Order: sequence, then structure tokens, then C-alpha cells
Amino acid sequence: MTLGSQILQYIISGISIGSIYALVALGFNIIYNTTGIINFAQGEFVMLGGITAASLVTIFHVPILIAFLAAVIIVTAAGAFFERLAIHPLKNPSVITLIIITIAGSILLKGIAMFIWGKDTYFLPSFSGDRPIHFLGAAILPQTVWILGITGLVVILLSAFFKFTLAGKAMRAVASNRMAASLVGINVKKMVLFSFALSAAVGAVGGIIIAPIALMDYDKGAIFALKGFAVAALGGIGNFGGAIAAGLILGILEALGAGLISSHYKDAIALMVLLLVLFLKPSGIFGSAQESRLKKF
Amino acid sequence: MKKLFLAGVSLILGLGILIGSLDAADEAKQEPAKLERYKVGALFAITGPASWLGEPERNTVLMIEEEVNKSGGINGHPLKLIIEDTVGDGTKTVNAAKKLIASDKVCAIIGPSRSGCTMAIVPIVQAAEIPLISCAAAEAIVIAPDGKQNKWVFKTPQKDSHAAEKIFEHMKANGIKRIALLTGTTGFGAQGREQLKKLAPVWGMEIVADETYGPKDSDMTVQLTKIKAKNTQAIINWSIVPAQAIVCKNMKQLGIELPLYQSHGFGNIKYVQVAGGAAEGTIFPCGRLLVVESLPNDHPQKKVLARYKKDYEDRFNENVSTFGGHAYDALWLVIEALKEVGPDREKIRDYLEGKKGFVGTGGVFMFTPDDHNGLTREAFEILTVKDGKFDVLEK
Amino acid sequence: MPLLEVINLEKHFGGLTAINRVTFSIQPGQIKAIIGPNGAGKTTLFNVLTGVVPPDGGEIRFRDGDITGWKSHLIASRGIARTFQIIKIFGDMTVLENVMTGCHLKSKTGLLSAAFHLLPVWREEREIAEKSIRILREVGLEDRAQARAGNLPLGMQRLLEIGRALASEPSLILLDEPVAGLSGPETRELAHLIRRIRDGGTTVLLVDHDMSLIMDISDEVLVLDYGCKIAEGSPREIQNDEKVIAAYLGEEMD
Amino acid sequence: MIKSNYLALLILALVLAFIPLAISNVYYLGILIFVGINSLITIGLSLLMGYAGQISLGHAAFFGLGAYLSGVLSTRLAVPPVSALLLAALFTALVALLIGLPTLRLKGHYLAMATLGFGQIVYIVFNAWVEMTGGPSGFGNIPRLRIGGVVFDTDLKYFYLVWGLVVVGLFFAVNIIHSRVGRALRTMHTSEVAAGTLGINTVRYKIQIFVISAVYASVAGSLYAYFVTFLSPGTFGISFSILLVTMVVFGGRFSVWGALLGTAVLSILPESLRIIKDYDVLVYGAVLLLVMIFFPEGLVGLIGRVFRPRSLPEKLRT
Repeated sequence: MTLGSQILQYIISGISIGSIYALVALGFNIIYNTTGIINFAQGEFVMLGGITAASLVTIFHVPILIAFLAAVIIVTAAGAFFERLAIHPLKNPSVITLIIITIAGSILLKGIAMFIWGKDTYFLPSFSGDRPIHFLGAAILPQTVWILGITGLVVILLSAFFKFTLAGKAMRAVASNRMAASLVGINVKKMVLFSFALSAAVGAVGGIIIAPIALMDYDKGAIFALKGFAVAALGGIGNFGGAIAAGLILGILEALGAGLISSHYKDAIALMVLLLVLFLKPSGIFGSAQESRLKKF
Repeated sequence: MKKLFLAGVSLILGLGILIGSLDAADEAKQEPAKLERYKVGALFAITGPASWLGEPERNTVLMIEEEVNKSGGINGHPLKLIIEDTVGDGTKTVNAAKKLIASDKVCAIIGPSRSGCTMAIVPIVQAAEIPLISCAAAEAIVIAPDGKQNKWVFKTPQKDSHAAEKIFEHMKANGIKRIALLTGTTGFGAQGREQLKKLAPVWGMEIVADETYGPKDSDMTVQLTKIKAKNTQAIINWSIVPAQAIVCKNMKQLGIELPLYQSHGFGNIKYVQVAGGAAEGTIFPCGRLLVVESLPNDHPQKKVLARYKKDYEDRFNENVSTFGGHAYDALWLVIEALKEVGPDREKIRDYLEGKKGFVGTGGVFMFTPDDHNGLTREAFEILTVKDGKFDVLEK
Repeated sequence: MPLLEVINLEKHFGGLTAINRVTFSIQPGQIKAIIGPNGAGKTTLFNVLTGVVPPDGGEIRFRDGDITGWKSHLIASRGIARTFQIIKIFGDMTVLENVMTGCHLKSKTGLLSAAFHLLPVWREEREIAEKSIRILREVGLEDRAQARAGNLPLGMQRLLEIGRALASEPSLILLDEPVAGLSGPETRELAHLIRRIRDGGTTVLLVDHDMSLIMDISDEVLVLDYGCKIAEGSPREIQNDEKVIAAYLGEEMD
Repeated sequence: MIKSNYLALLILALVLAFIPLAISNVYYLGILIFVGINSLITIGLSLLMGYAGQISLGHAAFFGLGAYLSGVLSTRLAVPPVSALLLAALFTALVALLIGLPTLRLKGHYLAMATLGFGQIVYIVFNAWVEMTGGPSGFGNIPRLRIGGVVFDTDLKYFYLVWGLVVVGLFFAVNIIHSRVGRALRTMHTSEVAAGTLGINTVRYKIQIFVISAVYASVAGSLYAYFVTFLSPGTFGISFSILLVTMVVFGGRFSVWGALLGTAVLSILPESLRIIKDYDVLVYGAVLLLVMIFFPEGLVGLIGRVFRPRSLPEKLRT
């Protein structure tokens, strides 16, 4: 195997895992933009999506497409339920309260998953087999193609939603100025609920498409949250385009770092990037400093 | 001010009640003793991240306790097990060990399930002079800082080094010399990596790649691509977490057709299932519990293994696991000691150290003052995955 | 030499110009008032002067030093204190603690010495408490020292906020609508207090809508409209200024 | 008000002094020692959460730094334990300063994010730097703590040492709260703008409190290392960081006494109630959520309500 095809293989691996990171980061951004909340429970939505779909397919033998849709709907409901239960009752919460609440939510969702699924590992068969496609000496898994395709579709649907639908426009209005939005008659509380449901759905999609590669268990949410979080920060919190670019960059960086340097510190790469960004350019590499200062927090 | 004072006093009172509740909870457990009971402590990670170790261990010892007491106890004395959950956490294990020693005054302890937890309580049992039979894998457990065996500590699981040697033995027989290591970054994986690197030169093996992965990693294609680029003849994947199943899948996906060796940590049929066919042909050393049907009838362990497997699977309606087997061996060792020498801690220890030819699920134990594990690498059999099941590899 | 000099100060919020190249100065010992219709930029001016928001252009000089763009705690340490139009007392502290907090700049216990609570710390605490009681007496809140600040009626909260600002012994105090919401007698009392503050050596810059109060106590008045300075002079001059009249008339017609 | 805190401290010290006479069982002593070690961390954390209004999701890492540095220094380099403890605290303080300096200048969740990432990095290093830390298998044979001629080799001695330090830690915390610095910190609940115009450099105090709370955690870590004499990375993961936050919130984050109470209850209760062990994740998540929604002042707030039905916050925030 030549170095060139090796590097190509790393980049392919990086892009596929990076897409998942990007989806998690998009979930962070959807909620952040409408509410100013960093939702620490975002990773649990990914886990719930993956584990629900996997158990539907392997235990109840539901066809994959139906399992996919069912899992997204269930997790979306879970996201909305979480907002009603934990975020809605709060009056004028401080940042620290919101952080603790979403952490509590993430532990609770994890606990519920443990209660339902136990500690076993679940797997979802690949959507269309495991026979790799060979390309310049590198192997591309069919699942990687699915991941890229579905991620792209989600991105297109999301931007269409925000551009063309009334709810999407209302959410954007809330994002840019909460007070003004409520003055023109937008139900801000409802938009908060929407944003949780939507980001849960996006997280669930990420969980389902990665499940055939990654295996799923109740404890898998935290690692996705952490990586997605680093990606969101790197891209500039609230910046959708930034999240996608940063996801791919970080995924590739991790893969190249593990491949060319050492796999021992693979997970530290994303976190080092996170710390560096927070220290040197807290608005993210694609955000402007001005913007981050004007944000609510 | 006065009210704050009151609040403070009630706070302290509340704490007192809490501490008191420890006692109460403890006493509630005790029923009036009919005869002098032999009390044995057990520390298992019944809940928490390592519950897949602790649960079968707990089930196993409960089953044995019932069986022993039904058949009249040990020389007429009822056996009383006091089982504590370590949650797989060092701090909780230390607390639980102290409880067993100081409150329950047990005469021996079996467990803990994990190496790290065992290491945390070795100083405690050494100081308290109480025999401990650990169910954890690491070899370091029984070794004192001066290189001798820890006086009071024994263990039943087979040694990592024996598993490594068994793998190397098989490799050598098949002409494999250049190998790649892939290990998980857990205690089990790290110990294995250490043993493999130490023993490889002894067996004439050259390690050309040494990669690791985290227990929660999603994708090992990067590590495998790196290995693929090196000119190796086989891959050893040493891990105990479900993520090791991903390695099987990724190898197939990348089209790597090298032989895959796994460690005895692969001895869980669930991993074969989640690998979805990709685990076919994997070679790994393991105790004989998983392949009891394939053993010849005259094999010394056959009877013990068959009985344990049947009892366990009938009673708990789930597959027997090697981990439960480690607890099975540990508890029967203690019971035999109690039968012979009674509940004296010192005598139990001396008995265990001199015990020869104990047939357990892990192998035939031959303890000596220089070997508190008592097993050789013959305790391992080389297994493979055939049609989604474990089977003895044809020589 | 002026105590405070503001030269061509500018502040924009997006497309909106809140302060448009405003220039003025305050002499030591003055009571100077800023008036103007709602939205004229008065509070924004205070916020810029005290470093709550940074200016977008121009220069601020205080006691002959450039303080343009400084952080608010540094500006405060140079000797500018203020109150707020929307009261910002520390509601969950006692009245006394509020004033003691105001003594922050004039005391020096740091984290480590606080942790050990040695004699000098103990002594400083006592001194601060005594000084704060004196200030409370000055503003007439001595008998409320142990009350929870958030429970005070509005008038007293305004007094407390002034007391807290005075505790830092500022050379310039900025009062943002100090009599808003106060009754007639309360307003008169406050006017006395403002004079006493000036007589005690602290220069006063205030914003208010109460014209009779302004005309009564100010030495000089500055008029802002849509962020621009439209007039500056003695109360009498201002009362007769056509531009000012026009600005206020315009407001009334809205 | 500081006097009533001193009185409470004195009573606590007296009660603690007599506890070992009432319970001689090393098991209970052992639990209380761990309660003490955890309390030391949560007292510092409650200063950060209740007074500086910030949250750290990486205190387990500071705890771990204290533990590993002490352990490594005194085992591999034969540094006397007390010096190792102090060196570890100093190093941890520097690390906290490096994290706090850039992130505490920004408002909101940046410290939470940075400490979360930092905690995970430290955890990875504990696992991966096998030569120094023993990797995932951990390392043992850490010597006992020795101060002058006294070796702290029994649980009884260690009990007095740990709780002595807890009392000292509480004393420092109470003093800080009732000082110029404490008042400056308390302003941040209401208005950072007002605080700034009084000359209070809020960023500076936030950084200082963050560093101090990291030092509390580091000292606790050193005590842990010399008590258990064996370290492995599992103890210092993110879940412990979150448990610490839960303890502080549950007890009442606006009071250092709340931290003590929360730590005691959440450390002792799981020992006597099995159900908590089986579903620990579920129970802690539910506890945290319920407390935050229904009684954000925690247990201490509840007790306060019993004794002072109407205005509860001001004195209990001491």
C-alpha cells in the first residue's frame, strides 16, 4: 500500500466520522441559536437514535427504512419531552443553571437508555452490505457513501427549512433578536421547543447512520457530544457552515494524526483543538470576534 | 444567628442519622444464626461499567452457596456469603473490603472482578492478613514490590502471559514471524500489550506495528490501514470491550486477509454476534468452558465444566461465561480449604498455597509459594469462530 | 483645568448613532446636568464614560489622563462612580453590605489574606463597616443598615445606590435620573444631598427629566438630542435656547 | 454572621473529634475519610459555582493531577509526601491559571467547555503515559503520608488528618466569603455591570477563585493517593466531575455547608441503599434535575426554609 493511498484511506475515514461530528455540531447550533443554551445532552440524542434503530432492526426485524424513520420520530419526541420537562419550567435561568440542567438531562437520558436496553452493545447492519468500493488503492465502504449522502441531505433540508418555511424563518428571527421576535408576535417558547425537537432529530440521524460502523450502547453519547462540541466551537458556535467545515477538518485531522503520528493520543487531538480555539479565538475559526461578543452570553 | 446555629446542629444530627443508617442497614441483613456460620466475603462489580464481569460472578457464587447449604453445609457449618458491589470503582472497593474485614469479619475474600480494584485493596488485605482470591486477570495482582508473591493474595483467572505465549506458540507453528499489535486502552488491553511486547522477542516475533484504540472508539480503519501498509503476517487484537468486534468488521471492510488473533477477552459470544459474520475464522486462546461439548470425555476438566455450564444455564437462562467460572473456582477453593482447616485465616492461606491438582473451570491449579495462580499455559485451548460459534481449532 | 474632558465622542449600535461627536468638559466642583428627550443618548453617554460599553470614536480624558476605552473597573479606580437609571443595588445583600461593597476600591484585602483572616484583615473590615455606617447616616439610611436591600422602597434604594457610589470616594459621581419615581419631598431631600456631595468635594454629573430640580441645582447644563450636543450653558441660557425649545416641543408633538 | 459560621465550625470540629470514639469500625471510618476527601473538593467547587457563578466540569482532573503528581513524585522520585503534596498543588494552580486566564475573560459557558475538554485530556494522558502513570492498569505502592515523625498509616490517624484539613478548608472558605473578596464575588449574582463601576475586577476574582478551587481539589487528590496508595485513571474521569457538581447542587450551591452536606449524603446513601447502586445513573440524573427545577437552593435551602419560612436566601448564602 503506497503512502498516497494510505493517506487517501485516512482522509476517507476522517470524512465519514467527521460528517457525524458535523451533524452533532449542527444539533448544538440549532439549540444555541434559538436559546443561547449549550445542550450538553446532544450526544444522548445520537446514542438514542442509533440504539433505537439498531434494536428495532435486530430484535424486532423491522425493515431498515422504517426503523430509520421510527427512530428519528422517537428521538424527536424525546427531545421535545426533554424541553418540556427541564427547560420550559425555568424562569429567567442563569447560564450555570442551564448548564447543570442539560447535564442532568444527559445523565437522565443515559439512565433511561440503560433501563430500557441494559448495558449490551447493539449493532445495525450496514444499509447496503460491506463490500468495499476500491478507489485509487483505498477502500470506501458503502456505509461511508450513505453517511456522506445523508449528511448532505440533512444539510440541504435544514437550510431549506430555515430559508423557506415560516417556522424556520421564525427560528432565525428568534436567533437574531429574541426580544424583537417576541414583539412581532413570534411565540419564542414554542420556537425553543421546536429547536430541541429539531436538533434531537438531527442527532438521531447521525446516530443511525454511524451505528453500522460504530456499534451502540447506552454509554456512547458522551464521546459524540465531546467531539461534536469541539467541532461546534471550532466552527464558531451558532455558525452552520462553520460546523460542517470544522467537522470534516477535525475528522480528517484525527484520522491523519492517528495514522501518521500515533493512535495513542487520537482522542486528545480534538480536545487540544477545542482548548486552543477557546484560548486563542473563542469565536471559532469561522466566526468573527465581534459576533461572539454580541451574543447573549 | 440562633437559627443558623439550629440549622447547623440539625445538619450535624442529620449526618449522624445517616451514619447510623449504615449500621441499621447492616443489621437488617442479619438473621439469627442457627449454627456457627463460615463467613466468606465477595467483591464483584455487579453494577457499573464492568457489570458484565460482576453479574455472572455474583450469580455463580449465589448458586454455589445455595447448593452447599442444601447439602448440609461445610462439615455441618452453613456457608454465609457476604457479597458487596464494587461498581468497578477503586474507592468503593476499598470501602467494601474494609467492611468485609472489620464489620463482617469474614475469613476469606473472593474477587474483586477488576484488576485495578484488586490492586487498590492488596495493601489492605496484606495488612489485615486475610486471604484474597482475586477474579481479575492482571498478573501484577499476586506480585509484591520485591518480586515475590503477595503472601495473602491468590488469583484464579489464567495469566495474560500464558495467553500471549499460547498465541505465539500457534503463530510459530504456522510460520508467522512479523506481527502487528492492536490493543484497547483499558486495563486489560494495556496489560496484554505489555506482555505481548515483553514476550515477542522470546518467541522470535517481530512487532512491526503497535496501535491502540479507546473503549468507545467508533472506527478502527485508520489503525488497520496503518497496519495494512506494514508488511505483517498476522494481527493480534487484545481487548475486552465490545469495540474489538469493530476490528473484525473493519478488517473485512478494508479487505485485509491476514489471520486475526484475539485475546481470551474475546471469549464472549455476544462479540461474535455484533461482528455480524466478520468474526469468522478468528483465532484466540481461551479456557475450555466455552467449548465443553467438543472436549474428549476423558479430559480432566470435562466433568467440572459440563456441570457448571448446565447448572448455570438451567438456573439463570443465559449463556455461561468464563468470568463466572473464575468466581466458581475461587469459591470452591475457599470451600475446600474451610472443609480441611476451618475458618482460620492463616490456615486457609497455608492450605491454598499448598493446594495441588484442584480441577476448576480455568484449568488444573497447582499452587506453590512462588506461584499464587497455579496455572500453566495449558489451561488455554486455541479456539476459533466457526459458523458463528466457538469451537476448538483443529490442530 | 477641567476634571473631565470629552472630545468628539461617538457610539453606534448597528446603523443607529447613539452619540454623535459630542464634546464637552466638566470643571472640578461643578454640578453639571445633561438633559434631552428620551432616546437622546444620555444613558449611553454614561455607559461610555464609565466603560460599560466601549466608545467607537473620540477621546475621554479624566484628571488629565486618557481613559478612552478602559474597562469599567479601571475607570472606577481612577475615581468615577455612578448610579443607574434602573437601580442595580445588590438586592440579596444587606444595606450595610451594599455600602461595604462600595468601599472595594478603598480597601485592599486580597484572597489569601482574606482566607487567613488575620488581624489586619479584621481591622480593615471594622474600618469599612464604620465608614459605611457613616455614609448611611449621611444618606439617611442608618436605621436600615441590617435590612435586606431588595426589600427597601424605591426611594431608599436610590439613596442606597448613591451611598454605595460615595463609598468609593470618587472625584466625579454620575447620577442617572436620581429622582425618577420619587415624591416631591423626597426629591427636595435628594437635591440637598446632591449639594452636600458637591460641597464635600465630589464633582457631580447628572441626568434627569425633572427640570425644576435641574434648574435649581446645576451650575451648567448640556442638552443632547439624537446623540448630538445642541446646547451647553448656564440653566438660564438653556431655558431660552431656541434649539432646546424646539427639541422639546418636537418631543411633545410625537 | 462570620461568628455564627465559626460557631458551627467549632461544633463540627468537636463532633468530628469524638466520632472515632463512637465508631471504631474501620469500615465506617473509611467511608468518612472518603466523605472528607470529597468534601474538600466540593467546598472549593461550591466557591466557584455559588460565588463566582461559574461551573467546572473538570474538577476530577484537578483531583487526579493532585493524586498522580503526589503519587509519582513520592514513589518514583522519592520526594517526601508533604513536599510532593505542595508541589502538586502548585502545579495544579498553574494549570488552572492557564485555563482560567483566557476563558474567564469571556462570559458564560466557556469555562465549562474548556474544563470539560481539559478533564478529558488529563484522563487520556493518565491512560496513555504508561511509563509514568502505569496506564489503565494504574500504579501502586505509594508510600504513606509522613509529617515530621508521624506516619499516617492507620485509618484513625488519617481520619483526623483529612477532617482536620476539611475544617481548615471550611475556615478559609468562610473567611473568604465574609471578606471584601467574598462581597465582590457576591455582586456577580445581581449585576456585573454595577460591580465593574464600583471598581471590582470581576474577572480577576473569578480566576482567583477558580485557581483556589483547583488547589482544594489537588490537595484532596494527594490525600486520596496517600490513603489508597494505588491509583488508576478510572477514578478521575468525567463521571466523577459530574458527581462532584451533583453533590454541590444537591447540598445547596450557595453555601459551603451545602457542599459538605451534599457530599455526605450522596457518599453515604449509596452505601446503605442498594437501589442507588443499581441505577446510579438514573438516580443521579433525576436528583440533579429535580433539585435544579424545584429547589435550586438545595438541601441547605430546604433546611433554611424549615427554620426561616420567609426570607431564606440572604443568610444562607453565607
